[in-house]
This record gives sequence, structure tokens and C-alpha cells, in this order.
Amino acid sequence: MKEKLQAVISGIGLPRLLIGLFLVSLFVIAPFVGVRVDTSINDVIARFAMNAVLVLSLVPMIKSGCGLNFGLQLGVIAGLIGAVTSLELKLIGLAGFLAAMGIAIFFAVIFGWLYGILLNKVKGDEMVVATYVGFSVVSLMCIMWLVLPYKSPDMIWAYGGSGLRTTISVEDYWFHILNDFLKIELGSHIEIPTGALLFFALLAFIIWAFFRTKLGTAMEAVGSNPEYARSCGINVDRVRIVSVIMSTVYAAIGIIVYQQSFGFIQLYNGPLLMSFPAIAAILLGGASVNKVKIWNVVVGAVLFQGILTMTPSVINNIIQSDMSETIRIIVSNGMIVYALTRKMKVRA
Amino acid sequence: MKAMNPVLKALIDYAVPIMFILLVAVAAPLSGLSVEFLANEVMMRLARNSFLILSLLIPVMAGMGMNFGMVLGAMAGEIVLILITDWRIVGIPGILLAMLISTPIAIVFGYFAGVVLNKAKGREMVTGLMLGFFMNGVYQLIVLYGMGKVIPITNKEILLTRGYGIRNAINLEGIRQSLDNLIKLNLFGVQVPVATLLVIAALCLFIIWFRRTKLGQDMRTVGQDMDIARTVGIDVDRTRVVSIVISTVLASYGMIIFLQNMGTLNTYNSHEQIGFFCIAALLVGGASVAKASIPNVFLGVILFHTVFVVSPRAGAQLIGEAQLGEYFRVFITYGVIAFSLALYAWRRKVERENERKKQMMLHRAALQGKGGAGFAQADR
Amino acid sequence: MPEEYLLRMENISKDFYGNRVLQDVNLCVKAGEIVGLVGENGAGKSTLMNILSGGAVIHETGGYSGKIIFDGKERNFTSSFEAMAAGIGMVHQEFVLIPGFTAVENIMLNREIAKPNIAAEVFGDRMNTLDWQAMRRRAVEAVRTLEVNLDLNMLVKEMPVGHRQFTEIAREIDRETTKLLILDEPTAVLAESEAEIVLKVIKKLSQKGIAVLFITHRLQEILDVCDRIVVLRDGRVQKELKPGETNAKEIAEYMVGRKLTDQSSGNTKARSFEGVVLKVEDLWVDMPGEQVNGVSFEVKQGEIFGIGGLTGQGKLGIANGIMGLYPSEGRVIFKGQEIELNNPKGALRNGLAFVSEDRRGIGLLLDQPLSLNIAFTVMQAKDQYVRKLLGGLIKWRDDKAIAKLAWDYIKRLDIKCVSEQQIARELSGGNQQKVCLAKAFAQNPEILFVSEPTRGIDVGAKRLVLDTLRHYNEAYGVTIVITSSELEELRAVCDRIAIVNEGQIAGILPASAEPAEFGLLMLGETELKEGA
Amino acid sequence: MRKLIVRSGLVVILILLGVFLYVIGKEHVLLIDNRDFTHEGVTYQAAASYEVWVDGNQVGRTALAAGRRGAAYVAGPRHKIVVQEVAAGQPVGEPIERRFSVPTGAYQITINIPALVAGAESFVYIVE
Repeated sequence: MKEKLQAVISGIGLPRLLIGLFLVSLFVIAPFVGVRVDTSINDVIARFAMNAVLVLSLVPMIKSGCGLNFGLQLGVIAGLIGAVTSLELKLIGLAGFLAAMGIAIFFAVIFGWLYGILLNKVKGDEMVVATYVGFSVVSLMCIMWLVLPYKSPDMIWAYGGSGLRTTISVEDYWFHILNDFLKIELGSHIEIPTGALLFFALLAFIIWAFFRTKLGTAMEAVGSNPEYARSCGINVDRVRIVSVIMSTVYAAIGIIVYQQSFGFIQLYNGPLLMSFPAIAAILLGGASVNKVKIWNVVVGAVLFQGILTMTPSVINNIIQSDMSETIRIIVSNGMIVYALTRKMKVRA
Repeated sequence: MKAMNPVLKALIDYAVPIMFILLVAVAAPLSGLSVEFLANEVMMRLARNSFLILSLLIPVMAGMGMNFGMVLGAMAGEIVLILITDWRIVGIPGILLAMLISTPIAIVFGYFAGVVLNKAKGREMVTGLMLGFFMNGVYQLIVLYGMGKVIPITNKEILLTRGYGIRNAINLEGIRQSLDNLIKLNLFGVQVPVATLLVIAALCLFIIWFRRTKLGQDMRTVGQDMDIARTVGIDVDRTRVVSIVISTVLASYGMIIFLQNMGTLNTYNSHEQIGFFCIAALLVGGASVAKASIPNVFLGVILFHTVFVVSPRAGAQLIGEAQLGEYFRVFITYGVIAFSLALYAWRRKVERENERKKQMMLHRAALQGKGGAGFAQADR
Repeated sequence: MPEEYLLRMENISKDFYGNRVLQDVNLCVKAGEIVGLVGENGAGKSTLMNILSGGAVIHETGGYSGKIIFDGKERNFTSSFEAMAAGIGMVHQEFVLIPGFTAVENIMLNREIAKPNIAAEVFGDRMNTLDWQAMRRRAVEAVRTLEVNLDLNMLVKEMPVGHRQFTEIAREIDRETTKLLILDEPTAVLAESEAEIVLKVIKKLSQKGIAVLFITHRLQEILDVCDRIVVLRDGRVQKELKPGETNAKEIAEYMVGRKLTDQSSGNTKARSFEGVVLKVEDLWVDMPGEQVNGVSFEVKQGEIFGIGGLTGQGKLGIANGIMGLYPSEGRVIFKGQEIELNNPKGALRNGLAFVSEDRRGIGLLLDQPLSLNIAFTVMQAKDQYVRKLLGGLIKWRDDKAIAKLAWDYIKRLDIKCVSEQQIARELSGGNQQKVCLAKAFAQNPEILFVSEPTRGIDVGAKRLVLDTLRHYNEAYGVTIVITSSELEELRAVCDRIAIVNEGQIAGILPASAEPAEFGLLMLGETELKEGA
Repeated sequence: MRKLIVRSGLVVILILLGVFLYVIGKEHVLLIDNRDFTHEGVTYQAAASYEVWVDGNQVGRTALAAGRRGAAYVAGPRHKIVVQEVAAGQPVGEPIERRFSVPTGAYQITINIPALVAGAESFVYIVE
């Protein structure tokens, strides 16, 4: 019995179990401290739809052995360029959304390609280099947002100055374009953003299908055993670059999905720390530095967003203080530290 | 494989410092700041930052790279400064007492960091970085929720109005620049905080002395090759933990010196950036992940902070946008770290390959007499 | 008066997981004596030395039986440090040196001389300052004992290989307590002139009263310096010999033994072949630990060609080099066409297939189902088992065809598994090897390289694997190159066998040749030397 | 053993050092009253203006008129106060010098000038 229990625990993974139980207990306590469960569920679903694509974007790089994509910001930047450019072109509705994605993907491919070449040159140190590449690109873009010749009055500072605002509303352009597609309302408090969920499902399906192609199979082999892959005639460096491009493109799409749901484009230092919550979520879902499955993304995003939604409302009602931010920092960064200290498979 | 051109090699080795010297040469005149002002600024920053940056040297020696976990030490220093302020201990005794009390806290933090980093061998830097972010949460828990509730705080001036938790900014009136002003010298219009510099000099001597101890030698051994160190009987894990503990303790002292100069403590932000700035400065001084020396520290502080001082003004002069200079500062901080780390990782790979080729060539040459292939072929 | 032995090992036996590797070994060494230890791979040399020097492996696998009396006391070393403290020094085949340190630092590694200071009172002895002068004096002293010319301030990474070896030996003899020195292949990486100096050093040490246990595969060295030669075979002491009363041939015979004659060549009808299918010219391969230094040979169409030799001599490097897995130079001509080196894909596309000796490392994707393992290489290299969608834009993995392929081989090779979806990691060693073979067969190779096909699998499976190879060769006329450490195995299945020594081919013999002849080749004894 | 003694000795020394630093670094605010003060039935009347120095630093920029209060920040337990009566900007009589110590535990300490001038021992007191 005891052994069985242990097997179950190790199957689910202790951190996941603890966080899961914590989340469940938050839901149980919620009604007693005056927090509505239905609105909470609604929030979790909404935030899941908002963030899941960003989490999903980590998958290709983990699979190809490039580790956790601490340079996620690169894709985010591509997404921001796409979104801002689409707004500049005054494209409204679906056209604007698709234009934003198209432009974002174009830049993401270029960024990803360069980023992939760099990561191939620093094999073994990908994660730390990626972190700082992410930081530097965000800060470089801070300068660019000031300097680039965007003109749309919706985006530049009102008081004459040049440069883009720190937050730009997409209200008049493509706000909730996915969320409102086939939206289902359950009662007065639950709104299911069907479109965004379907979009995530589509992107997840593409990833799933990709790993059933020849190239996807090769990518998985490169990640789990690069020496083996080489001995089978696979160009390891090229496959890794493909994975980095994929991750970057997905991150670019992910941030646009995020914006259409959130309603704002956050520039300047907004994307600086964006990689950490996504990474924490996927780790929480059961992925490790070099192993991941699609369901890790789903479980992780639900758990992580659940914690983020529930802790402020419930905990704050219990102890009358806003500890949510602190808890978020501890959980997300603690999860990443935990994953980094797990033993990695010794490479041949 | 031909040996790399020595000029090119030096150029790559010192790419970062050279870049910064050029940057200073261009931006300093553009900024229009006077030499005297610049000299004063740089001197002040030298005194303020050097101790912190010196704390990074020992883990590099032990092969653990840049100690991004130094923010843990900085947090220890800050926690103690909050206490000292609450207790109203002022002046030099206040600084000394802060150092004294921060020591055990920093040892505990450092031990924790060392143990964690031992579990992440080969990924020390990214783990240290994440550990810093993680501990930032723990720090908030202590300072924002623990202080005034669990840890008694009596001074109403530093508490939030809600009755617990420390305010965003604390005035360190009591110890402000008391070390800097202890012995002050005016050299050609430059204010020199002699006492602070003496403390820094003492730390330099300590590091030089430490390198010559058995422990220092063990750290160098561990840094060069953990497996061999283990084979000859060195307790590798312990040695690594000790190096991080020392670094963390020194970082906590460094933070106290840093803050006594600043005079105010940004309770929740002071430590966040400090790791980045210190590491960037050290790298600007020509250090790498595997090699860092005392001259690197001072060269780095001077170059990095000169650029820091002049870039907003230069930005304003050049494009008419002071904000640009601000962003530029942040960019160079991150950019320098990214560039140095990438350059180092790439060079290590190239060097390993060159070493292999060299060995192969030597091997062939040695076998030549025995009927092996000639040099001509090996030289291709 | 009975002679005093410094070391007496009595009735030493040791098994690893029920596999007996040492059986009642007795070995005695007098002070100042040089004893040579020879034997094939797996004869038990290294296990015996591990027991003597307190290697961790021994203790972790349940210790040994028998008695060791060293320096008058019975001992049972549980760690190398205990052995060191008792006076047993060991120079490993792989250097235990820090490349970025000077000779002095390396000689004194973790035995630095330190001066006490105040800090040490509080923080422990590790805070003592190093006494560089004293350390230097000690190092100078040690090097003087060796009577070699060694620059003590030179970094090890800048030294020639020979000097690194001197540094290692200097470290072992610097310990004043060292009474017995174990040298494991100290000359393996050295050029002849350097090796000679090492031999001189060994003699000098023995004159100073230090006993030396000397392991080498170079028979001439043993004959030159040793006072006594102990031949190990299959975990037993086969023979003790005196250099003056024996010769290389005799040693080789004892080493390889004659037990093969009755069983070998039983399977091997002398076959003859026409036409060269593979021609290797001056191939150099930089494979760590298995360097190949310019080999040339030809393989005939349809034969089974064996490559043998002792471990570390480079036999494994040949196949790995041809398949492009390690950096190589030279020419490989397959069916009149030159194969591009350093490019695995090129070799695979040209119809070469390889079963690696590192089965779990690069032979298998351990966490993938065995069906994918079998089909993977042929899918990647030749685009088979792929369905092209959208005009070839998407190459979809054809899982059905892969499963069919897998079942085909599961039946043909009798792979024991639950289903074709079983993860490779869960299979036994023998079945994993069969999967590796299936992977190679699936490529329909024209020439198949198989390295160490029976390493780490049980006896029944061994037979099966060899029979499979043989059958494959006979049924399809596929040329096979087998690399193996086990001479018996090669002689049982091959037509011709090349023996590799020090990265070069010492000779190629038909499988029916006398075992002792192979033995001599393995030990680098060419006809010429024997005649001299 | 020897090491243990040395170490525990060091720890004790460091703790003592900490206590010592605490005491000498502890900041106090001295409220210097030139006001009427009644103590144990005796009332000291504030009438004149005084210039006051604490540990060599003058309290306030000008003389302390009757009924006024000044403040001085000091660190440590032992201090010296010098009081000089002034009238129309001119010193009157000899300066009075008194040494006093303050308890480490107290932050706010009041010093009454009339009591000090009158030579009362109770010129230093703590208001709860």
C-alpha cells in the first residue's frame, strides 16, 4: 500500500502533487472566505487561453536538447513588432490580427535563425547565454521603440514626444478577436473563450503532428542523444536551428494571442521577465530540462495560472494582505531552480 | 591547424575592454562633462562598487563562473541594515555591527546557495541567477511580511502605514557615508574616500593571501578539473560550497559599503540589479567566466561606470533624448554579459577542438619515425 | 633464511555479479623487485591491481576473498587513500594531472606543504599558507631521483607526453612512504625514445629499494627490465617466468593459450574470395583512447573480416573512423568510389552500416520503442518508411510500415519483447544487441561493420548473435567487418583477422593461424624482432 | 579540542564586540529644554538664554531662549554638555560643563538646562 502510494507520488511528481493539492485546497476554501468559485474558474480559463501558447512555444527547444528557452523574449519581440506594425497600418479586425501574425512570424524566423546559430556555438551553455541574449534584446528594443518611425497617434506619446507608449491598447483593432469567436457563456460568471482555446489546440496539434514527421523524429533524437543522431546521418546543428526557429515563431504567435486577450501591447521592459513564468509553468506541468510532452503544457499552464488566480483572491481574504506577487515569485522561480538541480541524463 | 594569429587572439581576448575603451573615447567628449566631474564620479563609484565586485573573484577561481548568487549576500546586507536602522545604531559602529551580524546570515544563505549549485554542476550560472530571483521572493516574504510581525520593528519611520512590512525606501541617515567621510582627502579637486579605499585594499590583500593558502590551491584544483581533484582526495563539493559562502559573506559586506555611500536603501530593488552591474563591470574589465583577477575589477569599474555616467548625457546630446541613454545603459549591461558569456562558450569549444588537433599533430610527429604519415599531411 | 616479501597476495578471488574474474591468484613481490604482469584483456590484471590499490569498484561489488600481506601486515584497503598511506603508489594509464598547473603543483597535488598561520587556528588547516619553497625543494628532489630533465615550472598542458608521465611518476615517488609502485601501461602513449627513459627510471627506482609492478603490453619491455614475469589468463596465474629463461613467443603462448585449437576453425571452412570491396589507405582516426595511426588494408567481397587487438590499441577506431563518427584523415575506397570521411550520412548513403560498440550510448535511442529504433537510421538516411504528403513538403512517419518492419525482425532475430512498442531500455543486453543488428540489416547494407557484437551479453545470446552474422553473410553475400576484443570469437566466425597494435596493423592472418601467432602480433612482436 | 576552545573563544569575543558596538553606536536624541522644571518638589525656573554644546557641537544656530527646546542627536552612552549663559549676544559668566551618561535602552532623553545650571543631579531624565 505504502509502496503503491510512493509509486503514485513519483508518477505525478512531488512538486506537481503539492501544487495541485494547494490549488484544490484554495478552491475548497474559496467559498468560505467569500470568493466566488465560478468567477475563479472563469479567470483560470481566461488566463490559460491567454498564456498557453507562450508555454507551448518552449516545446521544440526542449525536445531538441537546447534546454529551457530563457531567450523566449526574442520571439516576444518579434510578436511586438508584428502587433505594432499591424496597428500602424490601421488594419482592424481579423485582417489586423492576421497581419500582426504574418509580420511577427517573418521576424521570428529571422531572429530564430540567428539565435539558433548562436546557440549552436555555445552548446552546453545555452541557457545562461539565452537568458542574457533575451535581456539584451529587450533592452535594445527599448531604444528601438523610441527611435523607430512609428507615427500612429494611437501608439505614440500624447505629449508631442517621439517614440511609442509603454502600453498600447488594441481595443479598436483586434481586442478579443479569438476570445469572442464562438464564445460560450455559462451562467453569468463563466465565459469560455472558445476561439482562443481552439487556436491553442490547433497550434498544439501542429506540434504533435510535427513530431510524427521525419524531421520531428530526427529532432527528438537530437535532443535525447545527439551522438546517436549524428551517427544516423542527421545534421544536428541544422535540426537544432529548426527547433529554435519553431520556438521563436510560437513565442511570437503566443504574445499576439496574449495581447488580443489582455487588450494591450506592453512595450519597453514589459517582456523582460516574460520567459520565467512560461518556463515555470511548463516545469510545473512535469517537463524537465530535456523532456517534455504536450500534456505537460496543458497541466502546467492550468496549475500555474490557477495558482496565480487563486492566491491573490483567497490568501488575501484570509490573511488580509496581498502576498500574491511574493508567492508568484517564489513558486515560479523556485520551480525553475528545482528543475535545474535535477540530475540530467549524462550525455554520451 | 594553424595557431591563431597572436594579435587577433589578443583582440578577441580583450574584445570587451577594447570596445569599452573606444566607447569611452567617443562618448566622454560628446557628453560635455568636465574632467573633474567625471573623475569625482568615477572615484565615488570605484569606492562604492569595488568591494562588491571583488566578492565575485573567489567562485571564479573554484570554477563556478560568475556568482549570480551574490545577490543573496546583498540581501543579507540589506536585512541587517534595516535592523541597524531600526535599532538606531549609527556611524562606524553601525557599519561594523551590520557587518558582524550579516556574517552568520550570509553564511547560511551562502551555504544554501552552494548546496544548490552543487546539484547543478555545469549549469551554475543559470541556476545561480534563478536562485537569486527565487530568493528575492523569500526576501520579500521576510521584509514585506515578516518584519513588524515576526521580527519586531519599533521604528515607525521605516514601517509601512499598515503596521508591518518595510517601506519602499529607507533613509540610512545614521550611517550615510560615515565610512567614506572617515578619512577624506581632496586630491586635485577629486574627493578621495581614503578609508573606503583602505578597506578595499585590505580585501585585495586578503584575496592575494587566500590564493596562497591550501584552501585557495584546492579551489584552483577543483576549478581546473573536478574529477582529478576528487581522485587526489579533495572534497570537491565542500570546497565549492566554501567558495560560495566566502563570496556571499563578502558580497554582504560589499552591499553595506555600497549602501552607506548611497545613503538610501531601495528596499525591494537595490539588490535586484546589483548582480548584473557587478558582473558586467567585471567582464568589462577583461575577466572571463574562467579567469578573473584584481586588475580586471578596477579596470572594469572605471570603464563600465565611466560609460554609465556619460551615456545619458551623450545620448541627450546626440539624439536629444536622455531616456535613450538610460536604456542604453541597461542594454550595455545585459549586452556585455551576453556577449562575454557567448564569446567564452564559443572560444572554449574552438580551443578544445584546436587542442585536439594539436595533440593529434604532435602524436603524428612522434610516430613519424615509425613509418607514420608525414607532417605535411597533418598540417593541412 | 626465507626471503622476505614486501607484498604477498594469497589466494585472491573475486567475482563481479557471479562472474568469476580472479581465481586463487598468488602474487609475491620483494622489495626492489620489478615484476611484470602480462595478460590479455579480461585476464584479470586490472582487477588484481584494483584490489591491491583499494579501487572503489572492488568494495562496491562486494569485496574479494583471499589475503593481502603488505609490509608485514595484513591489509584490506577500502579506498585508494588507505593504500597510498600504506605505501602503494599507482600510476594510472590515464594521467591524473591538472593541465593548467605546473609540474611542481601537480607533483604536490593535495599534499601541499603548508605553514601554519593564525587563520588556520579558527578555520582549520586548509587556511594554512603554502610553502612554495619547500614544495619546490620536494619536487626537485623527486625529479632528481628520476634523473630526468623536467622543467618544474612548465605547465603540464605545454609538456610533451613523456614529461607528463615523468610528472606522474615523480608524484608517486615523492611520497616518502612509497614502497611499491604500480605502473599501468606507463609507456603506452610514449614514443620509443621516451619509453626507454621510463624503463631506465623503473630500474633506478628498484635500485633504491622500491618494488615495481609493471603492466605493459610491450613484451620486449618486460623482457628488458623485469626480474620476474607473471602471466595471467582467465583470472588465474598461468605461469611465472624469468626473463633470461624465456622468449616472447613463449610468453605469448601462455598468454593466449592453446585452448582454442580444438574448438576454433570448426565453423570456418576455408573460403576464398575474389575482388576487393573496401580499400582503406593510410587512415588516421582521432578517437579518444582508441587512436588509429595510419592503417591500410583491403577487405574482399563477401568475406567476414575480423579486427582484433588489445583494448586501447585502436581497433575500435577503424570502424568508427570509416563511418565518420570521429575525426579522420586518409582514404576509404568502397567499390572503387571514395567515401567522404567525417560525414556519417555519406557513409550510410553509400551502403555502409555500423553496429556500434557503444550500444547504449550511440547504438540505441533508449527511451524510444524498438520499432522506431530499428527504422530510425534507414528513415533518416534514406527517406524510407516515410509517407510524402503535399507533394513531399511533409514527410510523415509511416508508423504502420515501421511496425511491420519491426515485426519482421522480431521474428527473424527472435527478439524477446512484449511488443514492437516496447521501450529499448527495458530489453536485455542480448535483445538490445539484436535490435542494433536489425537496425543495421534494415538498411540493406553492402558492407556491415560490427564492433564488439557480444560485449556484455550472456553466453547463449553470444552464440546467436554470431550465428546471425554468419548467416547474414552467407545468405546475402554481405561483407562483414567484425571488431572484437575476443580472439576466440573472431577466429570462430571470421575468414581473415587483422591485429591492431598501437594504432597500426601489426599483421593480417587467416583465422586458422596458430593462437600464439595472434598473441605475438597483439604484443607488437613482429617476426623481425623475434628473429633478432 | 584546542580548535574548539579557540573557536568558541572567538565567537564569545565577536558577541562581546557586537554588544560593545551596539552600545557605542546607539543613537539617542537629546531634547534640551530651557523650560521650567519641577522635580521632587523643587522647581527650577527658566529665565536666561543659553548657548548649548553637546560633545563639542552647538545645539541650534542661536542661543536657546527661555521656554525653548533644542534637540541633539548623539551616539553612545557618555556625553559632555557645555552651557553658556548669554545676554544680548554677550556671554555672561563662566560656561558650565557637565558630563552625563544615558541608558542604552532609551532613545529620547530630556535635559533640563535650568536644573543643570542649578547643579541638580536630576537634569537628565527620560519621559515615558
